Amino acid sequence: MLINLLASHAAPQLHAAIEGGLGAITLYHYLFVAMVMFALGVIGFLARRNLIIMFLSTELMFQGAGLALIAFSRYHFNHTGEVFVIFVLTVAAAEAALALALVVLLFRQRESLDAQEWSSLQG
Amino acid sequence: MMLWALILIPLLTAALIASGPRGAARGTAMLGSLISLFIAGLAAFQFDWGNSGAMQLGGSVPFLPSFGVEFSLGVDAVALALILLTALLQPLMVLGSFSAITSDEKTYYAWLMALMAPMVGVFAARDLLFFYVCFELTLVPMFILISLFGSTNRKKAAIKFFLYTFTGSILALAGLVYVAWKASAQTGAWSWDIATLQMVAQSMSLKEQSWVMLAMLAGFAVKIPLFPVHTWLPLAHTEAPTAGSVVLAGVLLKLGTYAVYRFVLPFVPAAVAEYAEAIALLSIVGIVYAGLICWVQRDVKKLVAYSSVSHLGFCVLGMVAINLIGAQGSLLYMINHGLSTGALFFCIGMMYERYHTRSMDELGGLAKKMPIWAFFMGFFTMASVGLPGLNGFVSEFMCLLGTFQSGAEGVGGVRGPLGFWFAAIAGTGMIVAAIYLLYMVGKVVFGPLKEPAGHGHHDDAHGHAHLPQDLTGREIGVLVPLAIGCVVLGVYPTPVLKAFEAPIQHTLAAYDGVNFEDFDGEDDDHGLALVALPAQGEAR
Amino acid sequence: MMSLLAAMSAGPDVPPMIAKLSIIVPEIVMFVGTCVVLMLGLSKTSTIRRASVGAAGLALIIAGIAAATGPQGVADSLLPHVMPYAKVLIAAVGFILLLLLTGTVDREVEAEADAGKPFDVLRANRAEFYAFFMFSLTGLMLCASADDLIWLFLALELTSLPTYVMVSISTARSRSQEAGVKYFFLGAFSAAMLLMGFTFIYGATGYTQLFGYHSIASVIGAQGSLGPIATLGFVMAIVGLCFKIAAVPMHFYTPDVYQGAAAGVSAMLAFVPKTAGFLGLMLLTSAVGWGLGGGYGLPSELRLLLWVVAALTMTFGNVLALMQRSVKRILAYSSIAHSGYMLVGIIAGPGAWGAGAPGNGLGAVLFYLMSYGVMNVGAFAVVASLEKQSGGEAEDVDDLRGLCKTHPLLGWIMVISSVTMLGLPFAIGFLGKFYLFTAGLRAGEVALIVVMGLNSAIAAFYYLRLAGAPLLEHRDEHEASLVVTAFNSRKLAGLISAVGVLALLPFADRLATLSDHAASYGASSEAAQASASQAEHVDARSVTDH
Amino acid sequence: MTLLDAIPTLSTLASGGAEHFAYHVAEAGPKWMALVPGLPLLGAVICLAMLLFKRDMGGRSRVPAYLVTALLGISFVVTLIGFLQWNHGQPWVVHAFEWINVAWGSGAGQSLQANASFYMDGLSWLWMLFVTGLGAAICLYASEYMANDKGYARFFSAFALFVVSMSCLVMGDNLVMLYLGWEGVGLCSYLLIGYFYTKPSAVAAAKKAFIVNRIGDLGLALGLYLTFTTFGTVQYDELFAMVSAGVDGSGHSLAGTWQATWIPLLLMIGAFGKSAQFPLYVWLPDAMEGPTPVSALIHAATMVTAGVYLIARMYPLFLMDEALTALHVVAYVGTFTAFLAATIGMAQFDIKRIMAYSTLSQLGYMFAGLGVLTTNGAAYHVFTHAFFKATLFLACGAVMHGFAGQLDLRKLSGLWNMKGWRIVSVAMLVGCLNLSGIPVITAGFWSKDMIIAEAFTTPNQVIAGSSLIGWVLLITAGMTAYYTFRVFFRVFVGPVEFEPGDEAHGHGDDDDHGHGGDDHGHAGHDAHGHGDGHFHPHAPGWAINFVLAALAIGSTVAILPNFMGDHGWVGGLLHDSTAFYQSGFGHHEAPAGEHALANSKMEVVPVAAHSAPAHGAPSHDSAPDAHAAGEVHANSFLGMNAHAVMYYVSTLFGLAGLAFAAYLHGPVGAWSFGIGNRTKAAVSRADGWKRAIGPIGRWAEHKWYVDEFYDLILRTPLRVIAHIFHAFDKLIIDGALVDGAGLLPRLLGRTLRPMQSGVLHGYATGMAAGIGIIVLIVLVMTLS
Repeated sequence: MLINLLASHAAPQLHAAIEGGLGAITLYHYLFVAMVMFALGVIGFLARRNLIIMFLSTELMFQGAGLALIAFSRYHFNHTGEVFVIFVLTVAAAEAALALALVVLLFRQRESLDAQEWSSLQG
Repeated sequence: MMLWALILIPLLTAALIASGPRGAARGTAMLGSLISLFIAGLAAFQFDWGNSGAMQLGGSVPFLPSFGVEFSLGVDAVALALILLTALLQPLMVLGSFSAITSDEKTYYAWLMALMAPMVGVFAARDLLFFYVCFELTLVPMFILISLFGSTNRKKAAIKFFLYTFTGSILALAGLVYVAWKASAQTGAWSWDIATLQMVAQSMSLKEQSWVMLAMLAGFAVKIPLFPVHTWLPLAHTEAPTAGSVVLAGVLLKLGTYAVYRFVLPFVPAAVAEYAEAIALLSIVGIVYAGLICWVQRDVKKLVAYSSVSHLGFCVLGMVAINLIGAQGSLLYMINHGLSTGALFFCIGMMYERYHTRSMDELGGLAKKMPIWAFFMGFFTMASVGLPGLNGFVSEFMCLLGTFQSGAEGVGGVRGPLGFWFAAIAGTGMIVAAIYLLYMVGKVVFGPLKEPAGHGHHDDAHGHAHLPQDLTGREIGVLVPLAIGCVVLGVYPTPVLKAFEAPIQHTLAAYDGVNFEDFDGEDDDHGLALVALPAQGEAR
Repeated sequence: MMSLLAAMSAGPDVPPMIAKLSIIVPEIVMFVGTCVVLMLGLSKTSTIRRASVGAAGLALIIAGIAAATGPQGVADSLLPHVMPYAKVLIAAVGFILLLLLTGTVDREVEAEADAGKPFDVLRANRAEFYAFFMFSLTGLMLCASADDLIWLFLALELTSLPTYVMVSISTARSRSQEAGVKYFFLGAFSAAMLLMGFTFIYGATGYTQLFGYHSIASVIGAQGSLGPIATLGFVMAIVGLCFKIAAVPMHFYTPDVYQGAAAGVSAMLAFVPKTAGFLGLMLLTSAVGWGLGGGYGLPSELRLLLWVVAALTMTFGNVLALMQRSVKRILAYSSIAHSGYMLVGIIAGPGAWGAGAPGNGLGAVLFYLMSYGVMNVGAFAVVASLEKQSGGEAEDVDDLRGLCKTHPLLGWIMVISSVTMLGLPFAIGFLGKFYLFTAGLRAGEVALIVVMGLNSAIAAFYYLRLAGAPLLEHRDEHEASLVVTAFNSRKLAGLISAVGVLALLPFADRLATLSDHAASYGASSEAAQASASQAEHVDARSVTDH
Repeated sequence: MTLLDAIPTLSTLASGGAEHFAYHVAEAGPKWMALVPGLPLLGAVICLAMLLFKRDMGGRSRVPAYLVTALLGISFVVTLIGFLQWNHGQPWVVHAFEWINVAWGSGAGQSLQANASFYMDGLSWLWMLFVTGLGAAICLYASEYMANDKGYARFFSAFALFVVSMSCLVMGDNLVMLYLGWEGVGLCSYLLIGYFYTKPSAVAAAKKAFIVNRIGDLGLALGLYLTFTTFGTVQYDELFAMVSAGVDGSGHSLAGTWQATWIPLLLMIGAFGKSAQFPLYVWLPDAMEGPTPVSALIHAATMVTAGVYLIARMYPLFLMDEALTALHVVAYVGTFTAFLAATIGMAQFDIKRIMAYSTLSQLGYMFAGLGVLTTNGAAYHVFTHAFFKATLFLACGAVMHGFAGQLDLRKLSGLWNMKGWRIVSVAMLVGCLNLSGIPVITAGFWSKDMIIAEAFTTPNQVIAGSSLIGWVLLITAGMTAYYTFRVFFRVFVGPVEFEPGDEAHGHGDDDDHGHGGDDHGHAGHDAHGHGDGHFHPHAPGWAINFVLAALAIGSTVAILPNFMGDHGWVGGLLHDSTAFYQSGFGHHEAPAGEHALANSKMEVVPVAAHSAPAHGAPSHDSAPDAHAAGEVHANSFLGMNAHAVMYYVSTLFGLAGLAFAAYLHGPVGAWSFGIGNRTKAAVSRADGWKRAIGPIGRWAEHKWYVDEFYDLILRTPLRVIAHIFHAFDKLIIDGALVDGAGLLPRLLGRTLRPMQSGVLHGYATGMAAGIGIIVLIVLVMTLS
């Protein structure tokens, strides 16, 4: 819904972009997809209890951001966004490695990947 | 120099006590406090009383120059008088604790001595931040004294004491910093010099002044304590060790009234003029309300504690009368209350050491067993009641007269916010004071002898205090200086009054342009015409 | 100094790339040190393995010296002088933290090795542990050097990622792993938020460069307002950074993670990510500038956001700390609260150029970070140094009772540390708060200052508990006494912290001046300077406006 | 001084009509006058020191008594010398040292000066002479009376301090000094009433005295404040200079101002408290718990007349008010008190209490005298009353001392005929005669007459209802004679019969009391009558007898001053004081010797009704027109000249009362003029009468339940309020507000704590929700 809000009321240059036409697929479409990916990531993170799925959801969020970066990069006619995406991918990879290691460690302890299992620290 | 010494010597003594052997603790404390007293006397000797309104004996050390903060000291007659009171009480507190404190003496005396430094600092500060810092730092030793050496409920009392006053004073800091910021916006540089800030503060609009006053009062009224923010005091008094109660009543409460005198009155004259009636009302309610509460207490110490609330109501009342007589009375009240109520706490402590109770249900007619104690108890009660010839009278009389005069369109060109009814209703406090204090004396000192059950063999019951029936020479030695003070200030207060005249005139000069009739509340958001201040005397 | 700055950045003979490199010399030193530590830790010889700590310490010292003597500013940054201050601070606090971290991992492995068994490289992770620590600090220093969103993002991640590992491996208990998993997953979630925010900022402005001729700052300055996309970007970025500084609503992980991790690691978490977050916040807000929002501060949306976040953060932290029994949880919540206080400085902003210390909110933040970094270590050091006889950390408040009698050194460290954090006058913590006070009032944030004051009072309650338990209470006779760990360096860390808070007092003015200088804003940009001074003229809003 | 210069000295008398106080510039008196309070102060301090340093030999040393007696004697001599040196007509001001002195400017009224200075005019001399003289005498009496009491030194210390305070009260040259003495005598009264401090009733009585007095003191204090704000000074000479000129401190006319009404009213409240006038009289009867010398000196002769002194001293201020509001109240209240106390006195059995009520009643006379504009009568009555009431009390005290604290007139009889009691009995008789106002031979007769006659003389237009006052006073005079001789007939004459009292009643330290200690054990059951008991009353020794004799003579000699000079000696003194006021309605306060002469001059003197207060002020010319009557006629007693006939009328009332007493209580024989029939101590005809009047007698015996009424409407509600406040403080202010505020963070913490559930998803949801809310708000802000 955020996206819709954005799309209908957003900054003038977005409107310009839409009306001026980048062909059939405009910045708006890219952004829409990116936002959907990000939102799905958020929803997945909140809704799923499996640690691996949750991690994948965050990856989805990262990739959503990446997609938006590339779209903006294209829109601004510079490569900064693309460079950024490359770094983001690196970070995501590092995080993935970390996540997998952690998941293995945890699985060894509890034989379960349910996030709810880990709630002894509270208050 | 001497002011620095008065701050540093207690600290040094505390350090020596902490590092020295246990047996030497009280001796060291006694020595240190006597040296402090001597230096205070010397300071009084050096002070130019003819120029008592000027800040003297000053000196400063830069601390945070980039913030404009200096450790800057200096006293006028008012501050010096309160420092003298502090220095006088200090050796007496040490002396009075000899038999009461029998364990962990090093900690006790070290903190007791450490307490003196910030108290002197508050009175001697000429820098706002230094004042505030000292104001806060008094909390720590007191907190420790109460929580380590208090009676059964000490933890709660100490925490309440600390948090209550701490909360208030943070708000006061906000108010003070606001003024400092205003000053910095005007002058382009941050300064915490009280005299400078005073001038800026006076030029603030009424609305600003009111907020600043509220913030300051949030801190200071708690300390005084003014109704309805007084409830920490009875608890703290009841739980504190004797010397703690003495210093609490004697000096710590005066920090609040002194701060009102030093900051609220000259900083925000328009707001004070606007809200003086409200403050006076609170004071009066406190006088009568706390007085009546005293009357139904069962614990002697709590009674005297509530009486402090009542008494300091007079003090604040005299101050917001905004005239010389009221302010004179109020300032004198600070000293007098320190002497007489401090002494009452000593007396109660001495009784407690012998009977291990303070309940009026268990005690009675002690005059028969302890005539000398009874004499002193009666004496200080009378000083507290405000009997003419003793110190309490002069101050109470002048506070009420100032209040009365404040609204009277009488001769002498005195204007002010209060008036007849304030004095009349506050005056009932005189009656109430007589009621509750005589009630206490009648119960505890007079009447048929009543001692707590099992008291007869107190030497084996309570191993430590082998005290004779009546007061020892040491205990008399504690009380006599206070009694002398009470008599001298009651019979011959003139030198003190004369010395206070000039500083009060400085303070009240802030009100020269205030038109008390105009402040009806709705019309004015105007700043006061900046009143030309009399030049504060330079430090020498 | 300015000439040096000019020489480093724009000298004709120095290629731009090299000039850029010269400002990250400390990071390079750290990186080299990290590599050395990694390798040393794998040695079969126990002495050499032990030397890894020394190597780390050495690297920190050299990095600190390099930062202190290196270039003092970057020409095209709006915060040109923040680097040396931040890096020296990071190196110094890092050094104390290093002392505190000794012996955190590999105790069994080392014990076995000492007992004569062959050293099992695969099981050992001391080298990794210190290396991660060093990486994290490197990341932190890079945050200070950042002038680009990409750089900032990578530096923040470099700061965070190692800490996830450190938390997980800090003890063998499952609590540490639980802490690790919570920390990591929520961290990843927030990193995505941060990234999304950066994306929007980039999308709105077309630049990732924060300052300079073609940069986010210049675009915003030219537009004179943020615009919705950029606003959204900044909001999301700030919220993402809130995770690093443990601010509401991203604070949830803090107590659990602090409690689950070893005390030394918790101490590190209280300083390292927080500093990273605040450096990031300072950079982002600097890019926006304090001249946009109705003329007197941040744009109203951001100001409101930070205002609410600050107020909630300090309140949440303090009221929840009241409910705790665990010292570590108390310190965790207090860490949240301290973040709330520091946000006041961010809101206040730097004030007029050259106006001096008391009004510089960013300077206040830097000063507070410094004082917090020093005083906070002490409390954690006490917890790290004590163990119950049954094993496990002595983290309950009641375990501290009578500590001044039984273990005077640790007891007094706890007392001094708590009292300093309480903000009792003259302790360095008071000066930090006072600095924030003056800065906040200078910016007219009276209400926030009052909230902060009341929160300090609430905080006094639990700090009094922390200080009172060792000093004023007595340990029950029948209770088993505590054991002090063999790692004297932890006590040393505590001692340094306790002595530090006192020893820094005489230098408080110098430090405040340094903080102010380090946070001096807008040196290079005429426009930003103008807007900042314009802001100063109008930010003197009276209390009546609220 | 600037103040004085500013005020033109105006002629003090209007052309016709009343004379009143003429302002005289004071001259500096000799410094040694400070010895008058100084010497007793020395005595008090020495006694105290002996007490504190345990040099009083466990209370057995007689040094304090003789020391204080001697010092008081010297003090008296000093007063006398001073008096003889004093130049009549010009007051002395003796400056001792600065006490309170602050100034906020040099203009008029811009300073508060209350120095330790003394102002000696006729009024002060009068009071000081009998205060020091009686003080010394009673001190001598007490030296025997209080012997063997443990607190000997304590007693004399307080006693001496009392004289000091009284001196300050009387001699002080400003209202603050007066206030100092005022409260000082209150303290001494407190200490001495509570002398037997182990006795709860004594402690309670002392407390009551102090607190009731404090109520009055508040009035005095407020009056003082108002005086200060009105006149800008509290010093007598400056004050009276202004009052005599009819202006306030800033030179405005006082006429018709609210201050002119309220200053006297407030001061009057103070006087009511100290002089135990209705409604503040309740403390005085209870004050009899103190040792008898105390009752004699403080609660009969001196301290309780301080109220009279205050009003007399401030008489010019009382006359400021054109309507004389305050003097009306004074007159009514005094009369009512006189009557009320007499009714109660008739029904009491404790002879000391009866004396206490008679004191109240006589104080009522004095106030009535002040109210009906005869300061001379009031002051003269104070003077004579001081002697004869002291005599009465000391005689009662001797009885009490001898009979182990017995004071019940039903248990004593025939003292006249007991060995060693003759002097006491004679003294008692002299006192009773004086109190009853038996004509010609008693001073009490002359002084009381002056008041009653003036009440009838003073026009109703000036003091409304003054004739009624006169009638009530007359009736009261008859009642006085009755209850006075009731005591005498029952206790001193008739069959010899006695029953010892409870020793503790008189002497709290029963274990320390030497006399009768061995008898004490039996006293309770077998001491009926003189023959069979082991109880031997001990007759008074030389000191008591000497003092009694001296006072009895003194009471009689006090007739003489009445015949000295134009208006009597007292009148002469008053003439030279601020209390001087002589109405134009007839100069018949004059002593009897001149009475016939004056009588012939009695005529209607035209006086403007308003003129009494403000003659000096020339601006009042228009005022007479306001009164249609224009002229006021002196009143008369049933058409006769009151001053002429009053001697006979009051004699009639007095003798009637005496005869009634003789009839009801007199024993068989000459002592009751043949009309009495009492044969035993306990039984008299009055018992039958008492039954006849039903509950009224019982009500009177219970003092009309006034104490209970006060308890009900004042003390109890106040106590309830105090408890409510206490609970409020504990529960609401401390509990709900303070602790509540302290609890608020905890409550918030408890509320927020569930959010820290430890569950990853909970945290994530919290974070997401937080972000969502923030983003939403920001978006709305941005887009709107």
